[in-house]
Amino acid sequence: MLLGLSFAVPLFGLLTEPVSVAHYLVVGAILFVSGIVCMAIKRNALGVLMGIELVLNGANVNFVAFASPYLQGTGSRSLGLDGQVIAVFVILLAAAEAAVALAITLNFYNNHATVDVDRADDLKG
Amino acid sequence: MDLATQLPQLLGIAWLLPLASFVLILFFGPKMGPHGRNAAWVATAAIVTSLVLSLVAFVSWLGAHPVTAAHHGGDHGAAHASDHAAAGHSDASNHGEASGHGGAASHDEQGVHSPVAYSGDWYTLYEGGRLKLSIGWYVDSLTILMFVLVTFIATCIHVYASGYMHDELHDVTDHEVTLADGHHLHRAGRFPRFFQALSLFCFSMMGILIAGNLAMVFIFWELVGICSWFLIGFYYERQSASTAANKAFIVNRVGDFGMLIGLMALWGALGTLHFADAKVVGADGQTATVPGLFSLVRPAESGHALRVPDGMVKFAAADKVARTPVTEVAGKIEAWRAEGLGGWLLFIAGVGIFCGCVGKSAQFPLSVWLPDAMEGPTPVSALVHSATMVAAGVYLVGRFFPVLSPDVLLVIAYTGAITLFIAATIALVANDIKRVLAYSTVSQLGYMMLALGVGGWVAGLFHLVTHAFFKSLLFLCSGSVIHACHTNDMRKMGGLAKVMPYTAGTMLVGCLAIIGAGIPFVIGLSGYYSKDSILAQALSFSQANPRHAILFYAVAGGAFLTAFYMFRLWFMTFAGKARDHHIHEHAHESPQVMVMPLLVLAVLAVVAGWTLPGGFGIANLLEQSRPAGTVDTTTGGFAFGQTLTIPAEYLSHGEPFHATATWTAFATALGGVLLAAAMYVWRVISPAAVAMIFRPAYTFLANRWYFDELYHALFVVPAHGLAATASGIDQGLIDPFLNGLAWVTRLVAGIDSWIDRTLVDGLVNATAAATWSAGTRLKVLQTGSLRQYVAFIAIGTVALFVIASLFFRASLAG
Amino acid sequence: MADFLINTLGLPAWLAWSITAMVAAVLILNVIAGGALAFIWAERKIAGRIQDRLGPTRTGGKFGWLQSLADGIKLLAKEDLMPDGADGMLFRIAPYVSFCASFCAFIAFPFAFDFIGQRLNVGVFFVIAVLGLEVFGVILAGYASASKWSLFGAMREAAQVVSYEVPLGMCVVVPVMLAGSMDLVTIAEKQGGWFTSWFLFHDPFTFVVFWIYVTCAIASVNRAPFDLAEAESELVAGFHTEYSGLRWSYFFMAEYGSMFLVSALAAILFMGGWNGPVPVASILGLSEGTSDTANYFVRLLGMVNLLGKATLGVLAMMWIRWTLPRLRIDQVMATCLKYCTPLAAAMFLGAMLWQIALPGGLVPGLRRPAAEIREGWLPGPGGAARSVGEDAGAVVKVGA
Amino acid sequence: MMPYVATAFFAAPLPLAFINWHSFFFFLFAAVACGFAVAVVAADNVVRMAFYLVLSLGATAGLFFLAGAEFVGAMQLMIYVGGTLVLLVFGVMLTAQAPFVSIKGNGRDRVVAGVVGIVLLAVLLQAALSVTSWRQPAAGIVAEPAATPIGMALVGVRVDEPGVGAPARNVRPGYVLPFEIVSIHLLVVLVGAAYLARAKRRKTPRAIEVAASVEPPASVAEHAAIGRDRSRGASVLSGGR
Repeated sequence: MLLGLSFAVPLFGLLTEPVSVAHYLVVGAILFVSGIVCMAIKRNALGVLMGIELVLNGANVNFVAFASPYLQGTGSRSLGLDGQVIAVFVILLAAAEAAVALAITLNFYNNHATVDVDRADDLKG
Repeated sequence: MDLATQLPQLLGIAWLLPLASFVLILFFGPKMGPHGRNAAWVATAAIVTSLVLSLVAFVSWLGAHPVTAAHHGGDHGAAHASDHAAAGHSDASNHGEASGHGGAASHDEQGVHSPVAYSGDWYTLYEGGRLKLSIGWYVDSLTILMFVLVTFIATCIHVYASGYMHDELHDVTDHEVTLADGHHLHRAGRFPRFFQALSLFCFSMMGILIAGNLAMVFIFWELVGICSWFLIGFYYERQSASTAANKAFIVNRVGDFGMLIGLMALWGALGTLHFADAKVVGADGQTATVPGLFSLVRPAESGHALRVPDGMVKFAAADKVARTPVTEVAGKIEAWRAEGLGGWLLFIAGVGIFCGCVGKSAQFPLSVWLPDAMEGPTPVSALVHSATMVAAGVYLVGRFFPVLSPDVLLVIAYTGAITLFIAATIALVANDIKRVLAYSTVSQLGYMMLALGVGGWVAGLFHLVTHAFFKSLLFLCSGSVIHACHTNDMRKMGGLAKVMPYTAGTMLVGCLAIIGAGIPFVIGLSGYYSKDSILAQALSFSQANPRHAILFYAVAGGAFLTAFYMFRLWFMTFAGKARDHHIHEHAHESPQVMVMPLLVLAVLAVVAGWTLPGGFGIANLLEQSRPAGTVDTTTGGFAFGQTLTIPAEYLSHGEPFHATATWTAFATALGGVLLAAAMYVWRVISPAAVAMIFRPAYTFLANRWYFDELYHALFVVPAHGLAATASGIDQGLIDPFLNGLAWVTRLVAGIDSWIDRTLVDGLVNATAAATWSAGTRLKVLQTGSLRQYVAFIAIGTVALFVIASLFFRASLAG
Repeated sequence: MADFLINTLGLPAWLAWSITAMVAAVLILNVIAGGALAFIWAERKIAGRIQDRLGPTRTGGKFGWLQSLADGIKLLAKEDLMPDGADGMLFRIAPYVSFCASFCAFIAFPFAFDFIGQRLNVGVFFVIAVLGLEVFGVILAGYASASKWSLFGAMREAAQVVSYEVPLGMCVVVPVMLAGSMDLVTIAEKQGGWFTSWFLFHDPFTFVVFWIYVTCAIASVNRAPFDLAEAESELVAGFHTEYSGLRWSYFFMAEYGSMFLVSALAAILFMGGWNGPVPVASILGLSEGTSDTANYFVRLLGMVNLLGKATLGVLAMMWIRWTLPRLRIDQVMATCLKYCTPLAAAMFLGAMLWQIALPGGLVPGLRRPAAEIREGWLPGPGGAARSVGEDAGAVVKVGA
Repeated sequence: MMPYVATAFFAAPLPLAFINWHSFFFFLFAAVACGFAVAVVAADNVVRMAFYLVLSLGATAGLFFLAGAEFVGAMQLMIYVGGTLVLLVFGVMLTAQAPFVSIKGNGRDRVVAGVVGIVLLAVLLQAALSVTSWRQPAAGIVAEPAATPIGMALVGVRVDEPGVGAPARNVRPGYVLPFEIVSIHLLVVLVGAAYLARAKRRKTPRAIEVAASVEPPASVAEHAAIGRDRSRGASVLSGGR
C-alpha cells in the first residue's frame, strides 16, 4: 500500500521515508550557493556580510548533518561530537568576524560616506 | 646564663656593631648632618657600645674565673701536687671549670695545666671534603683582654679623631698637592669616609681577635690590611700617601704569601684549621670530638708535650705509607716520628704563619712599610699602626704559640732581635716626630717577638698590652703637637712645654712608661713591669742556651737606645727654647676633646702594669690562658739538628734573673736619659759634633740602613727591566705583525667589495627590476572589485571540481 | 495526555499528537493573553494606589476588573494606521515577530514537573536565546515606522537589551552550574524540599546573583526604570509611536509575556521552581509516583506554586516601575557595563569557589540529601536523556 | 504533480498516518531556510535582506534541533540570530539613508553570478548525492543529548564514544585548547571592534565634501550623534558575544 502510494506520488515518498544526510547536504548546498551569489552581486557591504553569514551557515548545516547519529544510515557511524563542536566554533568565530567586519564597514562609512563596496577600490592596480 | 653561651653572644655583638656603623655610614654618611658631622657620633656610639659589652664580658669572666696570684718558684711542683690533691679532677676538656694554677687553669688527670677557653662555630661558610671554613669563636682571657684593649683605645681615638679631623668638615685645600695648573688641590671634606674606614677597621680587628680558626683569622687579616690601605691613603691625592698605602699593602701581601703556605701545610697535613677541639654530633647521634690544632700538636694523653702530629708524619712519609698496608700504618707512625719525619713540615707551618706576622708587625725584612704609613692621619697612626693592627702579628704568634716548635721560636727570637736593633738605631737620628715614634713602635714590636721567641709568652703579650696604651698615648700627644705646630719636624719645635702643658706632661708620662721607668723592686710605670719580665726571660733563655746569649744583649742595648731616642724626642720638642718663633707663637694647647683621651691614656699607661694585692693584674690574667704544655721547661728541636731549651717562664720571676734584669733595665734606661739630657738640654755634648765624628754611621742610619734603596735595587729595578723588555717585545714584534695582518685584511676586503658591488649587487638589482616590471604589468588584474574576486573564487572552485571529477574519478568514487 | 487520547479514546496517533500540541499551544497562548489582561488591570490599580488614586473603578463591577477587556475590544475595533513612508511589509510583521519570540520561549518552559510543552536539555539556554529575539520585532518596527522617534527608540532598546544579555547570561550560569544541567526541570528538581535548598539560599554569592538577575531581567524586558525605548518625555512613545490598534496590543502582550517569563524563570532558577517553601505534598505523603492522581495533584500544586511566585515577581516589577524615576541612557549602559557585568562575574567565581570549598553547603543538615531526588524521574547526571526521544522518538514510532 | 500533492494532503487520513512527521518538519524548516536564503539574494532593501536572513537562520536552527544537535541549535539562535543579526541590523540602521538602503547592482553582474552559482550548485548537489551511504535513509537511532558531552568536551573530558573521525585510541582529547583560543580570539575581537568603530572626527576631506554636498549640515550633526551611539553600541554588542 505504502509502496504503491510512494510509486504513485513521488513527492509523497519523500514525506514517508525518514530523511538522510543527503537531505541536509542539499539544504547546505543551497544556503552556500545563495551566500556566494549574495556576496557576488550585492554592492552593499552589509549585503556582502550577510552573504558570508549564509555561506558559513551552509557549511554548519553539513557539519551538523555529519555529526548527527540520528541521520546516519544503519552501519555508518556519525562524526560524533567533533562535528557539533566545529559547528559551535564556526558560529562563535562568525560572530567575531561579523563584529569586526561591521566595525570595518562603519569605519569605511565614516571615511567615505558610503557602504558601496565598488567604491572601496583605493588599492586598485 | 653560663659563660659558654654568654661570652660568644656578648663579644659577637660587640664585634658586629662596628660593621653596622660601617654600613650605615657607607650608605647614609653624607646625609648625616652638615658634611656628615654626625657620622662621628654613629661610629663612636658603636665602638662605645662594643667597649661596654666587652667590659661586661670581662667582668663576667672575672666572676667565673677569679684572678689570683700565680704561685711560682721552687714550690711549683708542690703547687701541682696540692692542686691535684685539692681539686682533683675536672674534665680534660677545655670547657672545664677553673681551679688552681693561675687562678683559672684546669688540670687534667696527670695534673697537667691546660687553659680555659670557650670555642664554637656560629656559621659554616663552606664544608666539603676535609675543608671546613666556618665563622667561629675561640674565647679565653687573652681574647677578652684584647677586646677590652682594642675597643678602649679605639674609643679614645674616635673621640680624639672627631676633634682632630674637623678640617674635613668643610672643603679642604690640600697645600701638599699641587695641580698641573699650579694651584693647590681643592676638594670636598671626607669626614664620614674617615669614620667609615675606622669602623670597618675595628670590625676586622675584633674579627681577628675572636676568630676560632686560622681561615677566619686569615680573612680578617686581609680585611685589616685593606682598612690600613684605606686609612694610610686617606689623602690619596698626595703622591707620598698613595705610594705609602700601596707599599704597605704590597709588603703585607709578601708576608701573607708565607702565611698562605703555612695554612696549606697545616690543612694539607692535618685537615683542620680550628684551634680548639670541636664536639660534633654525628649521624649516629652521639657526639664525637674532632681534635683541633692545639690538641693535635700537643695531645692531652702525652701531657700536652709538643710532638709532630700523626697527620704531618704520614704526610711527610707519604711514600712509605704508600708501601705499607693500611692496617699497619697506625703502628708504624711512632717509628717514623722517631726518624724525625714531618718535623720540617711543622717548622714550615710555624714559620709560614710567622711570615704573616712579620708582614703585619713590620718585622725585620718587611719593616719598611710602617714608617711610611705615618702619611696617614695621626689618629690612624695611633690606633692602627701602633696599638692594634701591628699588634695583631704579635697576638697571632701568641695565639698560635702551642703549635710553634722550639726552632720556629728561635727564628722568631732572632727576627725580633734584629728588628729591635735596626729600628732603634734608625730612631736615633730621625727628625720627624712621627717617624721617631714609628721606629720606636717597630723596635717595641721586636721586643715582643723576641720575648715570645725566648718562651716569654706572658711577657710578650703583657708588653703588647702595656705598649698599646703608652704608644697610642705617645702618638696622640705627637698628633696634638703637630696639630699645634702644623709641622712634623722636631728641629722647628722646642720649648712647647709652656704653651701646651697637658700635652707635654702626658707625653712625658708616655716616654717614662716606654723606657720602663720605676723605682726598682718598689713600683713603676706599666713599661717597667713588662720590660723587666722580657729582660728576665731573655736572660734565663741565654743562660739555658749559651750560644744564643746575644739575644739578651740585644734586649739590653735596645733598652738603652729606647731611653735615648725617646727623651731626645721629648727634649727637642718641649724642653729648651723655641727654635722657630713663628711656629712657637701660633702653637696652642689642643681642644678639650683631644686632651681628654690623653689624660685617660696617661693614667692607664701608668697603672696598666700593676698587680693589685690579691693578685689581680694583667699578667696573672694572661697566665690563665697560658697554652697547655708551656708551663714547664721544654727542650727539643726538629729542624736544625740542635736541641733548644725553652726555659719555663716562672723561672725568670725568681732569683737570680729577676734582680739582674731589673738592675740592667734601670741602668740602661737611666744611661739613655742622661745621655739625651746631656746632648739636648745641658748641651754638654753637641749632637752636630757627634754626627760629624760618626759621619758614615750617621748617614747610614739617616738613610735607614738603605733598606728602601736595597729593595729598590733588588726588586723594583729588575721588575722595571722585565717590564721594559716585555713592552719592547710587544712593540717591536707583535705590533708590526698585527699591523701587517690588518693591511692584508684590508686588501682582501677591497677585492671583496669590488666583487660585491659589481656582481652581487648587479644580480640583485636585475632581479628587482624584473620583479618591478612584472608587477607593473600584473597590477591591472587587481581590479579592487570585491564582488569580482568572489566570483573568481566560485569559478575556481567549480573548475577544481570539474577537473577533479574528470581526471581523478577513481579516487573520488565514494 | 497523548497516551490518554490514544489508549482510551482510540484516536489515531497523529491526531492524538496534533490535538495535544494544539491544546498545549492554546493553553500557553491563554496564559499569555489572559495574563496580559490581568496584569494590565493589576498595573492600573497598583499605579493608582501608589499614586494615591483609585485606578479603574467602574467597568465591570466595583473593581473595574473588566477594564482591560474593554480596552481590548476597543483596540480590536480601532482603525490601524500606517505612515506613508513606512516599509509596509516590515511594519506589519514587526509586532508578530515580537510576540512570537516571547511566545516561543514558553515552549520549553515547565510549569510543573512535566507540565511542559517540549522538554529540552538546553532549556535555560533556549529560553534566554528566544527571549533575545524579541528585540527584532522592536528594531524592525522602529525602522519600518520611518520616524526618528521610533528609530531612536529601537536603537536604544537594541543596545540596551543586547548589552544586558551579558550579565543576565552570567547570572543564569550560576544556578546551571549548581544544578549541573541546563534543563529547567532538572534545575527545579534539584531545589526540592524545604526552602533552605533553594539556590537563592545556597550561598551568599547566589543570593547576590539573584538581585543582579532581577536588575538585568527588568532591563532586558525594558521595564521602568530602564524603559528608555519608550521614554515619552524624549521620544514620543519610542518604537511603537506609529502603532495603534491590534498590532500595538501585540507589542503590549509581548512585553507582559516576557515580564511573566523572566519572573517565572527567576522562580525556577533561584526560588525552587514549583517546590514550595514547605514540602506540603511529601508531608501529606503524596510524593510523585504513588499514583496518577497523586502525581496530577502534586503537579497542579506545583504549578499554582510557580505561577504564584511569577505573579509576585511581576507585581514587584510594577511596584518598581511606579516607584523609581527613569535612568538616562548613559546611566543605563554604565549600570550594565560598570556594575552588573563585573559584579556578576565576581559572584560567578565566588559561587564556583564556594562549591569547591563547601560541597555539602554551610550547614550540611539543611541541604536535601541527593538520594531523595527522584533519580527515576530524572535523567542521568546533567541533562534530560529522553528529550530527543520525546521530540523525535514518538514521531519515529509512528513513521517506522 | 499538483493533483498528486492534493491527493497526498486531502485524501482520507489513511495516507496521513504514514507520514513521517520528522521528515515533514524537516521539509518545513528546509523550505523556510532555503526559500528565505534565496529571498536574501533576491531582495534589494538591506533591512528586508536582514529580516529574511533572520528567518533563514532561525529555520536552520530548527534543522539543527531536528538533527539532535540541541546545543548547536540554541547556540545558533542565541549568537547568530540573536547576536550577529542584531549586529547586522545595527549596521543597517546606522547606514540606512535613502541612497544606501537599496543599491542596485547592474544586470551583467547578476547574470554572471547567477550562472556561476547555478553551476556551483550543480557541482555541489552532484557531490552530495554521489555517495550512496549518505543517501540511505536514517536508521533513526535516538542520540544521547549532546549538551553535557559538549560541555564536558569543551573542558577537556570526552564522555561520548569517539566518532569516525577519531581513530579508536584510548586517550580521547577534549577541546580545551580550541576553546581557550576561541575565547582569547573573542576578547581580541571585542577590543579590536571597539577600536575600529569608535567615533572619531572625520578628517578625510573627501568625506567632508561628500557630507557637505549630499546631506544638509543638520544631518551631519545627527551623524555625529549616531556615531556616538554607534561606538557605544558596537562595543557593547561585540562585548556581548
